[in-house]
Amino acid sequence: MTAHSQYESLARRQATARLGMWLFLGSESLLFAGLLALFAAYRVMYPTAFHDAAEHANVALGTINTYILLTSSLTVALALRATEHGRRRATVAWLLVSIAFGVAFDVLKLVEYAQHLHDGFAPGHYYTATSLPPSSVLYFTLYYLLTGLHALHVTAGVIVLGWLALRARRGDFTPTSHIALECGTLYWHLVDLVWIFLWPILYLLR
Amino acid sequence: MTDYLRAESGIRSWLGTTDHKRIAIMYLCAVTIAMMLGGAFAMLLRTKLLISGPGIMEPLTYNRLFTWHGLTMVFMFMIPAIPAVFGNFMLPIMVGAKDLAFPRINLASFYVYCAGAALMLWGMVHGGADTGWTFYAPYATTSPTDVAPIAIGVFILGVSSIMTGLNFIATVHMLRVEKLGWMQLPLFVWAIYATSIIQVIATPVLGLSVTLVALDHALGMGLFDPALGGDPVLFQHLFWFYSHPAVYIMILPAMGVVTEIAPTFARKNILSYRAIAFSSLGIAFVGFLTWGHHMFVAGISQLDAALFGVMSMFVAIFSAVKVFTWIGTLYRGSIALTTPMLYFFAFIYLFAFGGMTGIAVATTSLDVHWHDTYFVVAHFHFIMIGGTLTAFLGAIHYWFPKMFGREYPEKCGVLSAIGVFVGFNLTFVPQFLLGNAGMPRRYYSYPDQFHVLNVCSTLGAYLLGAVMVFTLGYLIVAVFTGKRTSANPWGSRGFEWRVPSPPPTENFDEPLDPTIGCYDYDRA
Amino acid sequence: MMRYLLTWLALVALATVSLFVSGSSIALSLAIAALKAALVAAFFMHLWGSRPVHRIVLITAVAFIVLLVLGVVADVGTRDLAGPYVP
Amino acid sequence: MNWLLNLPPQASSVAKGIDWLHYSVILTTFAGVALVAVIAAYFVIRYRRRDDGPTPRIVAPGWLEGGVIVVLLVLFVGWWVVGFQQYRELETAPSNAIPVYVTAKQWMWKFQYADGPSSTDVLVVPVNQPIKLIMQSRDVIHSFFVPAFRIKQDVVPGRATTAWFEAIAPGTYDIECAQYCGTRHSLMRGQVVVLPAAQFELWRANAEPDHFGGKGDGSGLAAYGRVVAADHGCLRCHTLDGTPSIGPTWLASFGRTRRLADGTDVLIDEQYLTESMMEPNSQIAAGFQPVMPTYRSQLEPADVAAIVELIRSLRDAAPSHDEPRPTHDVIQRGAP
Ligand code: HEA
Ligand code: HEA
Ligand code: HEC
Ligand code: CUA
Ligand SMILES: [Cu+2]
Repeated sequence: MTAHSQYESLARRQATARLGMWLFLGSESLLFAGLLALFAAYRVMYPTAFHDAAEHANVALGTINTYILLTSSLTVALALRATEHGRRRATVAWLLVSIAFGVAFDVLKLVEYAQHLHDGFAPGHYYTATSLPPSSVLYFTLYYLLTGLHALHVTAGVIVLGWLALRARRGDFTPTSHIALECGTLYWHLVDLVWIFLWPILYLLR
Repeated sequence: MTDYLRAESGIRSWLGTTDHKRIAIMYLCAVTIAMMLGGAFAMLLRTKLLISGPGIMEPLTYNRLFTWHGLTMVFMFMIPAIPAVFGNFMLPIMVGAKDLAFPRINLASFYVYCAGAALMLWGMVHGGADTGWTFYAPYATTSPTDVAPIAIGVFILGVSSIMTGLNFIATVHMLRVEKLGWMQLPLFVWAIYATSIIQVIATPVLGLSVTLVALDHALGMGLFDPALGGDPVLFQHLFWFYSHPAVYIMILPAMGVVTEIAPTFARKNILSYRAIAFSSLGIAFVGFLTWGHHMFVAGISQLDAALFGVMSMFVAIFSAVKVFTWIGTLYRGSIALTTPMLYFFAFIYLFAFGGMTGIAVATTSLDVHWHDTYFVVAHFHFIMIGGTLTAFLGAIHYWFPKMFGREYPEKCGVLSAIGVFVGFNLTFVPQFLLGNAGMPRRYYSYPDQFHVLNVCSTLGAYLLGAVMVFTLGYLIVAVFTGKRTSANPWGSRGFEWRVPSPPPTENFDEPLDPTIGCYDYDRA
Repeated sequence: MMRYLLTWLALVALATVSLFVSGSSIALSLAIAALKAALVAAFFMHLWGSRPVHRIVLITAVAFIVLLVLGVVADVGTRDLAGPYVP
Repeated sequence: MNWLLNLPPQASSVAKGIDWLHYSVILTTFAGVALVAVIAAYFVIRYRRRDDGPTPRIVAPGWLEGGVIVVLLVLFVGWWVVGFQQYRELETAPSNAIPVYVTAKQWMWKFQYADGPSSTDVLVVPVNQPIKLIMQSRDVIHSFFVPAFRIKQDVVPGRATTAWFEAIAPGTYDIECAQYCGTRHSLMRGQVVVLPAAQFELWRANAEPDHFGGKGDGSGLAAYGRVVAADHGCLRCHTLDGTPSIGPTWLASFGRTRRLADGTDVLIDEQYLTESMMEPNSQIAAGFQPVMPTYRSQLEPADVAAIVELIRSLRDAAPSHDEPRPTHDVIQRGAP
C-alpha cells in the first residue's frame, strides 16, 4: 500500500473490506446461476430422465458431505471467535479442523466421482451408461459441472484457510484487527451456502 | 505538491502504480489501441462489402473478421472504455476521496484485462473463432476454428470488469467525503455506480456461458448438443442474460458523461437530478428483465416472448426520461458550443434515434422481419457509436485539460465532431434501409440489389475511420505540446474542477467541500 | 459460543429433516434449504446486526439467480401452450 | 412509403398489417427525434452564451415528468400490444394450411410436400393458399427468412419449429438464411416460386417424382413414413388402425389432446410428435409404460418428417369397425 491512505480510520478500512467481500460473494454466487438455470430447464424438459438419473446419486456420500460442510462452518466461525477473544492457539486449531473437513469433503467427492465414472456415468460425450433414458446424460453433465465448480471453491477455500492459519500462527491477527481472517471465513461460509442448495437439488429431488 | 503525472518518473513508476489516475491513463492507452484494432477490422469488413460477390477475401476470413471486430469492440474497448478510464480517474475525485477503495485490486484489474486481451489476441492470431461475438451453440461448439482461447479470453476480461465494478461500488459507499450525501453526488457517479451493479451481477453468468462453450468445443461436454438432448436455445438465454444488461454497461457511463457535459456548458443545474439518478438505477435493474427480446424467432415460447417484449418497452422509458431531462437542462441556460458540447448534441440525436429503433425491434412482430438483418446492425451501431463512442470522444475532450493539464486544439475538435457525425450517418443510415430490404447480417456476399447502399455505407465508414485517425493524432500531439491550462478552464461547478489540473497524487490539497453543489449554477 | 452451537444444531436438524421429507416436493426442499441458508448467513456470517447494505447485496444476488431460473423455465415450461391450433 | 423505406413488396397476407405498424413506429420515431432536435436547436440559439452570470435554478415539476412517462408508456405498450397480436398470428398457422416439410442443413434448404414432390432450394407454392412449414435442421441453427413475406423462423436442431405464410401474388421471392451457420451462410439462399393455382397443379403433376415414389396421389411422404415405421420397428408397438397395443395407436390422434401421466393435457402436433420420438419418456401418455426407446440418433430429419406426416394423414380416419372406440378408450385407460 502506498504511504498515503484514503481511509480516515482503521475501522473504516475494515468496514470497506467487509463490503468488498460481500460484493465479491454476491458476484461469485451468480457464477452458479447459469448452471442452476440449465438444470431447472432440463429438468422441466426431461422429468423422467432426471428422475431416473437422480436415483443413481450417492445420497449417503452427499449427505455425509452435507454434515461435514455444515460442521466446518461452525468450526471456522469458532476460529474467528477465538481470535476475537485473543486466543491464538485456538484460532489455529479451529482453522486446522476446518481444513481437515474441507479436505475430507474433497476426498469423498473424488470417491463419488470415481464411482460414477466406473458406472459409465461420465459427462457429455464420454457417457457410456445404457441403463437410463438417454437424456439422463444431461443430469450427469450438470452434476459434474455444479459439484465440480463447487469443489473448486472448496479447494480454494482450503488454500485460503491454510494461508490464514499460517498468518494466525505468526500472530498477525489481534482482537481488533483481523479483517483478512473475517473475509476468509465469509468465503468459507459461502461455499457452505452453495452446497446447502446443491445437496437437495442434486441428491434429494426425485 | 507535484501533479500525479510528474510525481514519479520511469516506466516502473507507471506499471507498478496504485494511483487511480495513472491506472486510468494506462487503461486509456489500452482501450484506444483496442478501438483502433476493432476499427481496422471494421474497415476490412466494409472493404469486402464493396463488392457483392466473392472476392477480396475468403468467406472464412470475413466471418472471423466480424467476430473479432465485435469481440474487440465490445469486450476490449467499449465495456472498459468509460468506466475504467474516466470512472477510474474522476470517480474518487468526485466523491472527495484520495483513491479508490482497493487500489491494488484496481491495478490488478488492469493486468487481468491485459491478460485477457493478450489471450484473445493470441487466439485471433491462431485463427480462432468464426462464431460471431454471440458464440451461438451448436455452431460455436462445432466450429472448425479454435474457439476455446477466445472464449476463455472473454472470461478473463469479465473478471477484470467485475474487479473494477466492485471497487467502484465500495468506493461510493465508503469513501464519500463528509457531508456529501447520496443526492449530492455528481450524476456521473450515479451512472458508474449503476453500471457497476450490472458488472458485478451479470458478468459471472457470461463467464460461465462462454466457459461452457469452450468446454464443449474442446472436451465435448455437450450441454447444448441436440444429439444428447441438449437445447441450443438455452445457451442463448444464458448469453443474453449477460449481454443485454451488458449493452447498458456500455451506455450508462456514456449517459453519465453527457450528464456532466450539459450542465457545464449550459451553466445550468440539471433539470431533474432525481430523474437522472433513479433512471440510472432503473435501467440497471429493469435491464435484467428484457434479455429474451434477442430471441423472438429463436423458438421461445409465446409467454416468454410476451414478457420480454413488454419489459423492453418499460426499460426504454428510463432512457426517454433522461433524453428529455438533458434537453430541458438547456432551457434558460448559457450555452457555449465547444467540442464536448457538439459531441453532446451528436449523442442526443444519435442515441434518441438509435434508441427508438430499439423500440422498433422490440415490437415483436416487427422484429420477426428485422431480426438478424442490417437493421439490427444499424440499431446497435447507432447506440454504440452514436451513443457510447461519441460520449467517449466527448469525455476525452471535456476532461482532457483535467487529465493532462493541457488544452487540445479547439478547431480540430470542432472539425472532428462534425466529421464523426457526418461519417457516421453516411455509414449507418444506409444500413437501416438495407435491413428493411431484408439483407441479413454476417453476409459475406449478398444479392446485387443491395450493392449501391453498401457502397455508400463503406464510403461513410472510410470517412469515419479517417476522422478517427485524425482525432487520435491531434490528441496525442496535444498531450505533449498543448498549451498549459488552469484548474477550471470551462468554468464548471463540478467537483473534479476544484482540484488543480492535472490533480496532485492525493487529489486534494484540502478536503472537498460540497456545500456548493456540483450543479449549483444559480450562485455566483 | 452458545449462539454458534445452537445454529449448528438447527442446521443439522434441518438437514436431517430434509433428508427424509424433501424427496417428494421441490418447494419443500428448497424452503428448508433457504431456511438453512438464512441461518448460516444470519449467524455464522453475522448478517444479523450488520450493516443493511450487506443484506441488500446478498438479497440482490439471490434475486437475480431466481430471475434467471424463472426466465428460462418460463420459456421451456410453456412451449407447449402454443395457443389455439386447429388441425 | 414502402419505396422510401426500401421495403420489399408486400407479398403475403400478413405483410400489410405488419408494414402498417412499421410505418407508425418509424414515423413516430422521426417525429420524436425531430422534436428533440428542434427543441435542442432552438435552445442553442435562444440561450447561447452572452455573459458569465449565473443562471436560474429550474427543476422539472413532477407532473411534467409523470406526464412524459405516462404518454410514452401508453405509446410503447400500445405498440407492444399490436405487435404481440401480430406475432401470435405469425406463430399460429390457419387450419387449412398445407404442410411442407423443410430440412435445413449446411448450406441448403430441402422442401418436401406430404404427397410427394420435393425440391432443393426452390419452394413452389400455390397463390392464396396458406402453407405451413414444419422445419428441422440436421446440424446447426439456421433461419428461414423471406423478406417479402415478413416471416422468419429459426430452425433448431433436435426440434421441430413451424412457420406459415399465404402468398398473395404470383412471383419469385428470395429465401435467405438469417442465422449465422458457418462459412457459406451467405450463400444459403433460395427462392419461393408462387404459382397461380392451375399452374401449381400442373407443376405438381409433372414434378420430378421424389425418391419415395409418390406423385401427387396422396401416397408420397405418408407412404414413405409407413416404410420407415416398419423398418424401425415402430409398428411392433404402435398400430395404424386403432388396435390397442403397447403404445398408443396413431389412428385419429393428430390434432387431438393427449392426457399425460402427470395429469396435464398436451396437443398432439408436430412438435409433440417430434419430441415423442426424440425423448419418449419426457412426456408419458397416461395409461402407458415408459418403455419406448429414443430414436434420436436413428431417425434422420426426413424420416421424422415422414412419420409425422403418416400420423397426420391418419388424423381424420374413423377407428376401424371391429374395434369400437369406447372399448378402445377403456382398454387404454385401464392398462397398467
Ligand atoms: C449500448 C448498447 C445498446 C443499447 C443502449 C440498446 C438499447 C436498446 N435495445 Fe438494443 N442492441 C444492442 C445494443 C444496445 N441496445 C446490440 C449490440 C444488439 C445486437 C446484438 C447482436 O445480436 O449481435 C441489440 C439488439 C437489440 C434487439 C434484438 C434485435 C434482433 O436481434 O432481432 C432488440 C429487440 O428488442 C433491442 C432493443 C433495445 C431497446 C428496446 C433498447 C432501449 O434501451 C432503448 C431506449 C432508448 C430510447 C427509447 C430512446 C430515447 C427516447 C426518446 C428520445 C423518445 C423519443 C420521443 C418520442 C417518441 C416522442 N436491441
Ligand atoms: C462496440 C462497439 C462497436 C463499434 C465502435 C463498431 C464500429 C464499427 N463497426 Fe461494428 N459491430 C459491433 C460493434 C461495434 N462496431 C458488433 C458487436 C458487431 C456484431 C459482430 C457479429 O456479428 O458478431 C458489429 C458488426 C459490424 C458490421 C456487420 C458485419 C456483418 O454482420 O457482416 C459492420 C458492417 O458494416 C460493422 C461496421 C462498423 C464500422 C464501420 C465501425 C466504425 O465506427 C469504425 C470506426 C473506425 C475506427 C474506430 C478506427 C479507425 C481505424 C482505422 C481507419 C484503421 C487504422 C488502422 C491502424 C492504425 C492499425 N460492424
Ligand atoms: C417398445 C415399444 C415401442 C416402440 C418400438 C416404439 N414405441 Fe412409440 N410409444 C411406445 C409407448 C409405450 C408409448 C406411450 C408412452 C409414451 O408416451 O412414451 C409411445 C408413444 C409414442 C408417441 C406419442 C404418441 C401419442 O399419441 O402420445 C409417438 C409419436 C411414438 N411413440 C412414435 C414412435 C415411433 C416413430 C417409433 C419407431 C421409430 C416408435 N414409437 C417405436 C412404445 C413404443
Ligand atoms: Cu444457414 Cu445461415
Ligand atoms: Cu437487448
